[in-house]
Amino acid sequence: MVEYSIWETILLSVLGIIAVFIVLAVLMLFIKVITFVSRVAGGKEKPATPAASDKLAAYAKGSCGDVKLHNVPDKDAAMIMAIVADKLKTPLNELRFISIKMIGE
Amino acid sequence: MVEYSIWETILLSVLGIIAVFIVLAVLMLFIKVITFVSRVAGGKEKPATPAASDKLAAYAKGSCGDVKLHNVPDKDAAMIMAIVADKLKTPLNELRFISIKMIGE
Amino acid sequence: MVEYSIWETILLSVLGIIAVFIVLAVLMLFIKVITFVSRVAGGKEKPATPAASDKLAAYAKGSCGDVKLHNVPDKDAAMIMAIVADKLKTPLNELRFISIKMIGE
Amino acid sequence: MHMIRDIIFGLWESSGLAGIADPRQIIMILISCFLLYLGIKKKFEPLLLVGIAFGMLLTNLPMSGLYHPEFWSLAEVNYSDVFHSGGLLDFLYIGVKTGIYPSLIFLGVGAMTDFGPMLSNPKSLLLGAAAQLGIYCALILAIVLGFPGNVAAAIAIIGGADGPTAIYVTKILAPEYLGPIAIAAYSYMALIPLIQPPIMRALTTQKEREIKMDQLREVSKLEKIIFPIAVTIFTVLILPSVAPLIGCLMLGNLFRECGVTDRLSDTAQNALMNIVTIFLGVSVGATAIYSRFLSLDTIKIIFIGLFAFSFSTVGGLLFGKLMCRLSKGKINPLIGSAGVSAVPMAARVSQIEGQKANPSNFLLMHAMGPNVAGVIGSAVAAGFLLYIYG
Amino acid sequence: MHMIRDIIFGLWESSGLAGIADPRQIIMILISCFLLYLGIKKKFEPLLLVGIAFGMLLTNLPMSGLYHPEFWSLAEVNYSDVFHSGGLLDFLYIGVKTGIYPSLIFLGVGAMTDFGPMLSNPKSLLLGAAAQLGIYCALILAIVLGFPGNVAAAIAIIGGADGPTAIYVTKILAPEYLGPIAIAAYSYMALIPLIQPPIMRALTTQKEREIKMDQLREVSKLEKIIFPIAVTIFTVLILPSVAPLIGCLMLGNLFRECGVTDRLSDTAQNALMNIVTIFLGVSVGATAIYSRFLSLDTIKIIFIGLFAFSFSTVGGLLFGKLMCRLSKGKINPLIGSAGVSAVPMAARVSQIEGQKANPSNFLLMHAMGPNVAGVIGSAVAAGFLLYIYG
Amino acid sequence: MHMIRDIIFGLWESSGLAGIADPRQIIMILISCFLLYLGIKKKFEPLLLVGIAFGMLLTNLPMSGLYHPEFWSLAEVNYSDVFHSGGLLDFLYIGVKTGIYPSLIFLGVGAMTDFGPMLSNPKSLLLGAAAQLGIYCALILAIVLGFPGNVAAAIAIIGGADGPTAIYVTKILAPEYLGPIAIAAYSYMALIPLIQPPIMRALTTQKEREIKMDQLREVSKLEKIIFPIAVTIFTVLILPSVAPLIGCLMLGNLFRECGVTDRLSDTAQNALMNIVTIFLGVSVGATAIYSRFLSLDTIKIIFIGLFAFSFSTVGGLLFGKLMCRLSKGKINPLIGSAGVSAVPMAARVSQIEGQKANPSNFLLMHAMGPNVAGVIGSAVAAGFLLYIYG
Ligand code: NA
Ligand code: NA
Ligand code: NA
Repeated sequence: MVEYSIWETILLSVLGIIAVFIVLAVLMLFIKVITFVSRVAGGKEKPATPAASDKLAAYAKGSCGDVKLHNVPDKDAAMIMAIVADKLKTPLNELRFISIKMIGE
Repeated sequence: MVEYSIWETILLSVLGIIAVFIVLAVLMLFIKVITFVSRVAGGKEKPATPAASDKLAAYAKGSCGDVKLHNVPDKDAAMIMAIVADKLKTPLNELRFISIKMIGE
Repeated sequence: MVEYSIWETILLSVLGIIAVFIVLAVLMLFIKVITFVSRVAGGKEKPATPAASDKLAAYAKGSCGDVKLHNVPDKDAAMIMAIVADKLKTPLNELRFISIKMIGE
Repeated sequence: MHMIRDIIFGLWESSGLAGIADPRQIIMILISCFLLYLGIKKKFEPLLLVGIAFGMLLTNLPMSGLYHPEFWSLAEVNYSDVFHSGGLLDFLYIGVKTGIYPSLIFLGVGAMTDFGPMLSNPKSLLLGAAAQLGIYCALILAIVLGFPGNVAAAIAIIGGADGPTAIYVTKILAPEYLGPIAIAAYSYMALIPLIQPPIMRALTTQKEREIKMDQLREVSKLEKIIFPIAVTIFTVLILPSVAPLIGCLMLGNLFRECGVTDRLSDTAQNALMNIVTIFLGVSVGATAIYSRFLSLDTIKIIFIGLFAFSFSTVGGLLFGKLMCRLSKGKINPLIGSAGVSAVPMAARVSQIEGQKANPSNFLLMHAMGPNVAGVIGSAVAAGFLLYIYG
Repeated sequence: MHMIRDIIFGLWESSGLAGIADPRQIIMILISCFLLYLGIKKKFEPLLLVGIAFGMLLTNLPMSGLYHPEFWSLAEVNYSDVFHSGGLLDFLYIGVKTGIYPSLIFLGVGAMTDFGPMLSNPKSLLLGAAAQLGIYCALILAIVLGFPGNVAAAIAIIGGADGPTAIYVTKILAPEYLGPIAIAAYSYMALIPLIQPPIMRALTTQKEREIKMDQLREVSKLEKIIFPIAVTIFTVLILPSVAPLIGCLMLGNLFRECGVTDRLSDTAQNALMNIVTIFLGVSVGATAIYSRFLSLDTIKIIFIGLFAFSFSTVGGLLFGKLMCRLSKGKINPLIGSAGVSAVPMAARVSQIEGQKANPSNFLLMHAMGPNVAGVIGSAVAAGFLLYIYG
Repeated sequence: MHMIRDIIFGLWESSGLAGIADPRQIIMILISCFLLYLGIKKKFEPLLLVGIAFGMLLTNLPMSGLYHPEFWSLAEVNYSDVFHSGGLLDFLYIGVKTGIYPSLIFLGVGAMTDFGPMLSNPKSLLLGAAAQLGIYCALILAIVLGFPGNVAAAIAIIGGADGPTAIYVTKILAPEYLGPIAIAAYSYMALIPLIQPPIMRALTTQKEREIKMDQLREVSKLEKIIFPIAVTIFTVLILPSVAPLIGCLMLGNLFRECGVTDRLSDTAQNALMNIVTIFLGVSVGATAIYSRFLSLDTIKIIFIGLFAFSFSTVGGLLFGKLMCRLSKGKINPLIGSAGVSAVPMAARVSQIEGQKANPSNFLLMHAMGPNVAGVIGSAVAAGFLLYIYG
């Protein structure tokens, strides 16, 4: 290791930020290639839906995710989705439900 | 360690598979003894029901396990078991319920 | 390290229990100071409700914590909190609910 | 065929069947099976005892090479040797030898402990001090029974009714006794509901046991946050030798109470604690090798341990009676016996005995104060003994 | 400007671009990408293969300094050097070298394994023995193909269809072959549904495949608790060299079955196992450095591995047919092939083939017996080979 | 009575009360309490700051023996000494010294990071590069203020707004400054919502801040899987010195995205990350021992750190303005400041400022692109500095 003078350090810093730009710019091109390649390769593949974990995070507080309600056999038997937010350590007093599907016995 | 010739290795292999058989055969006898002993010792004990974790695994996807419904005080207050399958990262749109018991306040 | 005689050990033990008393008595005073300070400092702050984890522990088996039920729009749509006790590995056949609040869509 | 004969003979020679040179190994295997029975069937602190018993089983099976006591009996352990030719349990034992496991267990214990009842009633701390009496009684008894000072001190700490503290002190003062001391400590902790009630009934009157106590005041969040910090500063200043234990206990408690590190508190209580519990159990069990374990000393330790637990209970109860007298009957002396630690079993015993005397009595939260204070009390006593004999 | 030129030149010199001295590095990077493809897209044991492939990628990128094969090829590893100048993967590799990772994986496997079907039908153990045939056939083939004995034994153990056992044996007998052997073992385990069915159909008749088996008797909790203890005592006595594997497998199973250590069982199966899986994967992958991996030996290993898997399947099936004959047609020979271990994939293959022959056939639980017995069988075979060549 | 006098005197002598030779220890204890206040009450990155402050508290309590700076200041650390006479925090510090903790934290960060927004808009990477400006400005300032080159470089990396990277670089270039640099890095990351908005408002016009951006295109799963592999190959080739950081970040991300290793991804994000966070926090805090921490240098570091964060923000914003101009007003320059990393706080600040200017503005996902690019940018800058000064 050499000790650089102040002027040398300034030069070095300019070089440094340029280096960061170059590497990230090449990465940018890389990504464009990846995008291109993956479109060609996985052509028919439809774009990924947001990852499940993201969804859960988005709906975290007391909501019930995108539950859908189908074939509910009896109006009297109303459907409630309960999020047991024990992991989230949030109070259990908020509840949102959208839809619940009951699968056949 | 000695280097064995091919013929010795063949002999050795025969010996090896026999050894495995002997050990596992003795283990088999062992288990028979264990079974016998545990029947005598824990005579009245009824056979273990499948472990809870197995049950959960079996019921994993969106079902509600063997929940039983008793003493539901009001028909209007229908009971729904919701499996919050966040750990399983499965969609929350399948729901099966068998029975729910409400414990007294 | 010195080896102490039996009589010395007795003396030492008396000293030891006194030491424990002194340290814990000082800690007691400490706590009184902390209590005083925190009352002055955080005067308005209301006392902590029991930690969430305690609550969960207390309600562990198949109950639903202190869920409150508000604004339930339809009597027919009864609300049930279901504790999916998979972590607790307890059977899912006990259910207690106190109150559920439905947040507005 | 010559070769086959050699191989079969060699296999036999290298097997543990030929290696059983000593019938004591068979005795040890039976003892470890008995400990498994206690842990599993009798539910004696199973989280540790099952691991300890299994480690003991593995270490006493001849030729298994899982643990080498000779590595650890040197004044200066040669870690290079350990890494080169150690067995699995030697590697796991490093965490005992360096004191990492007891400290991390205390991190989890801290994260699981609510010091609220103690903060609410600081006098609990005195009960937590009094219930360390058994430690010093046991120390004297152990000296009388001929143990050298350092070993006597390690045995005495069983009276603290606190597993990690006992392991921490023993691995410093008398590592060759780690097996029997740890087993005695955890077994008697499990036996608290049998050991304490007769003593409690003998030392208290029906009238004392019927005393109902006032409800505890609620403790503010601020107090709960300042407490672990203040205790750390104060206790580590006075007794630096138990800094790892107290430091970790209080850091865990701070993670719990500060409200912004829930995920750390959760991991300290669960994943981390369980991993360390598995490793601690089997590696402590591994030290219980037949050549050391099967000796008169072990029987003496078992005996002194029971003595220690009893006298700790007595200490707590007597001080409870004193506080009852001084408070003019506002304090139920039954909460004194909870000062032995053994959280939360001892507190539950107080609750049960109190309710037997007076069905409307609810002592649990009052007993939790001395109970958690007992953890600190044991650590303080440990620090004192480490200073004297360390 | 002189300085700038020096820096740019130095950056280039120190970069991996200049460091690619050998086109084999590029080949290795491509191979690791192919393994990632197999793991991710083809779902070949992804939990390990993704890590192995990524470790392989990292280790073959020039100058990365993450792994130093020269540290680990010494007869006596100099751990002081490793600590001072090791890379991340060197540190993680310590857990492989000391055998800690395979043991801890087996702890988790034990906690996940239900030995019930095997206890219910102890004859399964014989099928689990027969399906180790491939190990010995592979041993002979490896010797024929010119490998020295120790390497041949490490390669042969691929036929056990058990990743941790293969890694454990290889790191003792032939650590320089760890990369290809681990990759072959895990890849073929993933390929079980392709490898086995043709052999199964070739060796069994339609009538045999149609056999429906009686329902298994239920196993009491007591049996399930005694079993791991008894197996540990017995197997470690006979084959001390596999004590870490068998001991951990059975300790994990005891945590699972004893009913009082659920939190330990849970952690052994999840947090601990996942952590070790990550570390094991990348550090095993790191050993697959181009200078060693790209050789004729690797291709031979891949070939012998396939041979081993096939002959293990054959062994299990033939013994299954024998048992079918002896039991007068009560045992479906298809469950024999499940004896190779590869839990639970091989058992599922038996189920599928059975159902193809007879849609009302339900062999899964019957195949689970030989399947879990195969894990023990492989460990026993490993103990034998470790004795001979260790 | 002679003995008692000796013991009491000895206890006093050995206690920390007598050990407070230096009032700076008291100052350090107060500082650590202040940091606890910042972490708990002000929620400054509490997951790390609470641990750091507690480690700092423990290490500055006299005689605690938990951490021995003298072990770690040697050119060649003597690990044998560490194992024999180290304290708890020395053992935990091994993970810092070997670089294991920052790497494992990055594994978890990778598993938690969605690079989707960046893949969707690759130009984000340029903003992530521009926002490293503060690193180099800080480097110059640190040299001007008289720091030697290696220390200046370690200080400068604070401007990367990335804790693990700062710790990784500092433990290599200037380990004796680890305490203040880590504290500055994490504190300023927490202060992002205070530091950035004034700069953002000063450098952008109301009109620019009102710009609404087009919705991002969706990214295919294949892209998300190829991305971490490609980045690893490319970045490690160019800058081998940051291979552990980039490698782990990308491995974690691959676990997240590949869809077949969810349990590894979960453990990397939770159990493993939390364990490492606890260990990293206290052991980094332990390095902040009074004799080193209380110096003019620390004040300079705090000052340079603020300077670095500000100039990183400026760099991102100016480049954002340039991109706004070039794209003819399609890019809101506010997303530039998110390029400093500090995920996801900086992106949220962009969102908030954007919405203040135009309530219907929703910049969060657009800002996440530069935000995660900033993590890569910092690592690249770290690699450059490690090459120059390492
Ligand atoms: Na105690
Ligand atoms: Na097998
Ligand atoms: Na950055």
